[in-house]
Amino acid sequence: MSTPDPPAAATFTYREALRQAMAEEMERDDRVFLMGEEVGQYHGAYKVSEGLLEKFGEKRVIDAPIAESGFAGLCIGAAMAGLRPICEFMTWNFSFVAFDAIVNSAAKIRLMSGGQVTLPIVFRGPAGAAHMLGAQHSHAVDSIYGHFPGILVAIPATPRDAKGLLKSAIRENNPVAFLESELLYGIKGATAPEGELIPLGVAEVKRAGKDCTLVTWGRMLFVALEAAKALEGEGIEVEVIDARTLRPFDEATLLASVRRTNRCVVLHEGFDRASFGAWVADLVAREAFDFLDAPVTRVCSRDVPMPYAPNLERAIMPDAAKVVAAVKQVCYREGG
Amino acid sequence: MSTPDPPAAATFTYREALRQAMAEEMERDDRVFLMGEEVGQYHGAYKVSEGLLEKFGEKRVIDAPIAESGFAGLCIGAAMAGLRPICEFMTWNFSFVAFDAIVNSAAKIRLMSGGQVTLPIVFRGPAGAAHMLGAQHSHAVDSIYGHFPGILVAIPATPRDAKGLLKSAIRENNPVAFLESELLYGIKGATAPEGELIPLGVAEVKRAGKDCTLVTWGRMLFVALEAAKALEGEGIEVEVIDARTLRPFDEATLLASVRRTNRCVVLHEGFDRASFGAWVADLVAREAFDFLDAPVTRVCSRDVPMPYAPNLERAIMPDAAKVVAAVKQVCYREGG
Amino acid sequence: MSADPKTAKVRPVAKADAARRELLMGLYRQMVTIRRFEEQAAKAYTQGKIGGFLHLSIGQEAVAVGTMAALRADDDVVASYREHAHAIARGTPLTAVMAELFGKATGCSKGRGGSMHLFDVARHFWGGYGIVGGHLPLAVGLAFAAHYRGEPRIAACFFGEGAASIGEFHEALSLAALWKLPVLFVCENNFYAMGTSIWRSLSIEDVTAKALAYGIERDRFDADDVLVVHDRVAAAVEKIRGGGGPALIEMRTYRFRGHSMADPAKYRTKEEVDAWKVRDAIPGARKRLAEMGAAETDLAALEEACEVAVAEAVRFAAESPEPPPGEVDAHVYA
Amino acid sequence: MSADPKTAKVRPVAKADAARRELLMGLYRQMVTIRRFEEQAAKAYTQGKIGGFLHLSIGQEAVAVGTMAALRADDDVVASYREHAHAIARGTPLTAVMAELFGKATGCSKGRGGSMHLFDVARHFWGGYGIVGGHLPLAVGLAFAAHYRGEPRIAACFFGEGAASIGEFHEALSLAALWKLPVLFVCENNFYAMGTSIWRSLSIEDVTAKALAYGIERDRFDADDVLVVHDRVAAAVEKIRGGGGPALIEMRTYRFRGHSMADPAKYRTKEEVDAWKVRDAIPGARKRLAEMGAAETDLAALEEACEVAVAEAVRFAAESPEPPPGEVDAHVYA
Ligand SMILES: Cc1ncc(C[n+]2csc(CCOP(=O)(O)OP(=O)(O)O)c2C)c(N)n1
Ligand SMILES: Cc1ncc(C[n+]2csc(CCOP(=O)(O)OP(=O)(O)O)c2C)c(N)n1
Ligand SMILES: [Mg+2]
Ligand SMILES: [Mg+2]
Repeated sequence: MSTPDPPAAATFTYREALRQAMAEEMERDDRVFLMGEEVGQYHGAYKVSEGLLEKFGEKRVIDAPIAESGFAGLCIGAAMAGLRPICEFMTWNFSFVAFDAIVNSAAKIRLMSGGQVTLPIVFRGPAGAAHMLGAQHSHAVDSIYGHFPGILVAIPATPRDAKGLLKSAIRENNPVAFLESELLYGIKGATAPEGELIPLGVAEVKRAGKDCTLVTWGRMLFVALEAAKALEGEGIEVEVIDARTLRPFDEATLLASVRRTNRCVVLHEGFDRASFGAWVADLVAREAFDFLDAPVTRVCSRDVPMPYAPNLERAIMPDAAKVVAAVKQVCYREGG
Repeated sequence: MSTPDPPAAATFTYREALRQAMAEEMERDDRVFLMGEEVGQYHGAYKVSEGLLEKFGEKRVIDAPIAESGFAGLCIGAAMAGLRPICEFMTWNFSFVAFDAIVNSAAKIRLMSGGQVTLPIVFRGPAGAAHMLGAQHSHAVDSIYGHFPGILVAIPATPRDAKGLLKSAIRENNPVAFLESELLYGIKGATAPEGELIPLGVAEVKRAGKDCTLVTWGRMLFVALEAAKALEGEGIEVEVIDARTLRPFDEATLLASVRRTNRCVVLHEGFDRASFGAWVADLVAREAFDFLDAPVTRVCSRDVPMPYAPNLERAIMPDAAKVVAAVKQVCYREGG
Repeated sequence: MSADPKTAKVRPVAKADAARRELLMGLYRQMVTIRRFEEQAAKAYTQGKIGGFLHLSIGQEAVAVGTMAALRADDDVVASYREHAHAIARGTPLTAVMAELFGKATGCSKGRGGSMHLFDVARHFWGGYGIVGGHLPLAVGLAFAAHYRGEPRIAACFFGEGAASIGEFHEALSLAALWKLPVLFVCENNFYAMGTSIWRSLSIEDVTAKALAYGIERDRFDADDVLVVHDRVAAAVEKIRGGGGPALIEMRTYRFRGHSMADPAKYRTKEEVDAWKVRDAIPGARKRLAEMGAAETDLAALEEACEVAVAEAVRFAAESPEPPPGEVDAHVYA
Repeated sequence: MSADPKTAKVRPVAKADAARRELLMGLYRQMVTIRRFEEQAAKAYTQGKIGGFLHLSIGQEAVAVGTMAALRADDDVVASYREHAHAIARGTPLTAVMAELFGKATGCSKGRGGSMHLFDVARHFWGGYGIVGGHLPLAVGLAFAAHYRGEPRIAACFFGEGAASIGEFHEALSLAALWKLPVLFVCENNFYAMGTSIWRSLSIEDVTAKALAYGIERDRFDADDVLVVHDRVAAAVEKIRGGGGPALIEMRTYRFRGHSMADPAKYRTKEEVDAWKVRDAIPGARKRLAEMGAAETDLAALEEACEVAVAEAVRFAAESPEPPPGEVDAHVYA
């Protein structure tokens, strides 16, 4: 995995960014609490919540038994009553045993109650493949939770975005699925201005370019930036757009870019069919139809459950080389 | 809901078609059994399995307690051991509490075992909205189960397809998600030739036309046919393609049609984002890019959990009028 | 010791008797209201005015009514899809409940929920839910919130015996027990989950045997006497509110009709149904009231009033407007 | 009664003793093999030859070894992600297991599974699974299949005490109990689920209290003596095979290392760990063997052989080829 450019000034890790966001919001609002497996005494399986138990005590940093459906449902009930739970899934893979709670309770209770119930709850944890974790532990879930109205989806790539978006998510009055990445926890990036809130629903152009729009989200941003850098050397200027949130989705920023570059590649982790990426490609193909000089192309994971062997895992995951090839293809360059 | 044309010769209902398929396959192979809530003594919540308990006995037609995760997992284990379970979800909405069993066990065990384990199992039941069942009971799940490699998806619309596909699904050596429709159980259609097997992965042109390809699956076929009929009167000849299975997906039949008609509308029930329909639209937009005279357009449900009130439900569901408008739009006709 | 044993003994007893009769009169009124309400709902359903699934609890009214009376107004309540009785016993206006069944804008869930998803948050009625077991963890969460805030509220959660087989039941009871949360789990054992009897779904017919796995309080009784329901629940609630942790109560009861309007309930013998009808809590309460000295005229007037109120609810629902079509996207996000 | 009480009494006892020693010798060999195997796996992991998660059961070997010895070769076995011991005790070649950890084509799952997903179907070892609780229903299904076919096989399912909180545990035990299926549920209570001790996850520390909810057989003991494990399991298996329905056995044990290679296990005191190390079943078995008359040279030779076999497995794994990249899409569909 590639890492972002060396930051100029003060830096912090993605992990610290998340921790700061939680700590600041917990300090600000005592209705906020954190519940999940190992979040307290163990400081989180990935050490994201280090120090929070010590700071906020057992009442607000709560170690849960292995009962995702139970504690996700518990957090939903607590949110109904006006608390503001942060419900951590050790990884999003384990959210599948809480699937009904998330999509049939959290995403639907407000509608079913005719707007009487408000659900200020954040579900968070790492999603996507890490390294050699095998078929059951490598799910990119953006296509799953991005499917259902009633639950917002944020998927930050940089530490600054992670902090600003998590703070917004915690203040949000709707359920938010907050998708992190195990492989990003250790990366460093520029710190955020004090108190910064990054609103849900605003994409960011992470690199400007005029030849092709490359839209992505989450960890794939760094794959996109690496590909963009490589293509620079070949005279192709790629505009990299980081969607940052999938629901709401910032269509305007993306479409404006494609209408300028006339080409678009969608890059995402995870399976191909019924994917969020396919929806984005369809959106662009339809809304920028008259502007496109080439079909919208996608780079995603192969349509295979993730095997353990590292060579197969590499073959399955999107990487910069695959993105470079896709961009060249839509630009009708040799080797594309 | 519209119904199919009055059939010429012998007819049977969709419900009978499914029942015959199960009975014939159970007769043929005593490893086949049916398990689910109310499938036995009650004959199925929708009477699909009427007579099966009487015919095959309690050993092979098994009423399960309300424990979808448990009995779906049980059926998966039984399939591993070489039995051929038909695991009925009273409705697919309830499969969400068995989500992990389906996507993390059934869809992955063969891969994880390096091909040692074979999983001949059919999960079946009605999916999609019926009438006024509200937010938790109206899920079209094609976009959910169509997402994951490792599990095939069939979604028949006519009684004949229901029978032929279910027989194939039961003989299939891979997990199959078989999506029926409560609103189709009572419809009648031409009977199938004795012993007919309809292979998974073969679409059918349900109506030929030269002006626009309208691709759909499941119950929406009848909405498509109704729209096609209405458009006929306006001089637009729509080719209606019934995908019949989503995995495998018959790309060839669809693309050949679009390359002839130069226009395509994708019609499906269920939410918009990360939908199987979006994947189909993306496929067509990419693979038939040079043939398209208009952007691929989609008609699907609104991006809202299903409310109970009938007027709102109608506003949310795709219907013939919406399809007519979409087809006119891609044909650049007035009112489109 | 009082000087005059007669007054000292008799007067409090008389007072208690009167209070008891008042209590029962209120419970009786609620049960009759619910019975009439559901009969009219069934009629409206057959007339096509109500759609979707309609689950009646005719025969089971004593559970909701007796339990709700033992709760405080700000205790939190969560129920299953069979929850007309619970909403009404909680105080949700009949008009708002019937309008919801009719899918009208004036419904207690603004027409979004229907019969299975009645909500009345002002009365701490946090909804009816359609996925068996799915609402149990929500109740634990409501109790968690009370506990978190140091408020003396408890959460009561109603579900059928069919739910005892599902994972969410286990996880909810397990978490509530572990953290000693103030939850009253009320299992309405009507012996059937659709057509599946408890003898075909549980290896041990006693649902409260599950409590042994968590070490929580349990109780088990027949819900054919609404006062018994009230008293036993009141005792349990007191312990829970006092910090004793959750309790699981199994109340044996019976639904006189099918699972939903679509179910002819052929899986039960006429004898079985009749035997339970004899124990119907509504005539039982009426008889008791008469014994306690309630006047026949008062009872008749009460019953008449219930019918009038239900008729008014039907009229209100019928005349109410549909939700505005322009608001089809409303109420999804805050 | 025999004429010569001395021979009549002593000979059978001597025979039994010999058989017993043979049994223990075999179990000891397996435990030592597994211990050495996992030590080498840990080493390979730190060298970057093994990736992903690696969960060792060092300290818990007696559970897998004692239990497996009480099963028949065609009984079905399912385990969690902490299952090297189980695969090896089942007879899967060390080479195939180590190659799997190395992600090689020669691995028992062809490099697709890794440490968490070892499979050896020929030996009825139906896999290790990564979602806590998710494999319990699979075991019930294997037992169902045996029952369906009228075959005398039983299914054994291994899981940690952490799994007792999850819904799938409840549903699996509930269904197995209801249908009296031949399942042996083996709870390896090592007191911790990652960093969460059983005292912080269950309201009742006794996992077998759960059996009361289903009315199934239960047993509970310390797994520091592999012969005890064998004997108690053998007794349970006999009942299960005889049609007695499922049983839940809780074995108290201890993992000497962290949850996975990433876990320094700071949540346990040195005293606690040391106290359990004193009860390590491997030296325990060795001491017992010596008491039973096993020669020190034989034991040393056995230990040496284990080390050689493990070293050979490491060499085999290292030299084996990766899965062919052209087969990246293989093994998804039959
Ligand atoms: C998870 C799930 N599975 C299946 C259903 C379908 N279903 C609705 S009600 C019901 C029976 C429930 O019985 P019980 O819990 O005893 O409650 P009762 O209807 O008797 O009040 C079933 C199976 C469901 N709603 N949710
Ligand atoms: C449903 C689910 N939630 C969380 C996890 C993450 N996780 C993996 S192992 C583990 C602890 C399991 O402890 P226990 O069951 O006692 O088994 P042990 O590791 O002690 O053998 C957890 C929480 C998971 N794999 N599955
Ligand atoms: Mg019931
Ligand atoms: Mg453990």
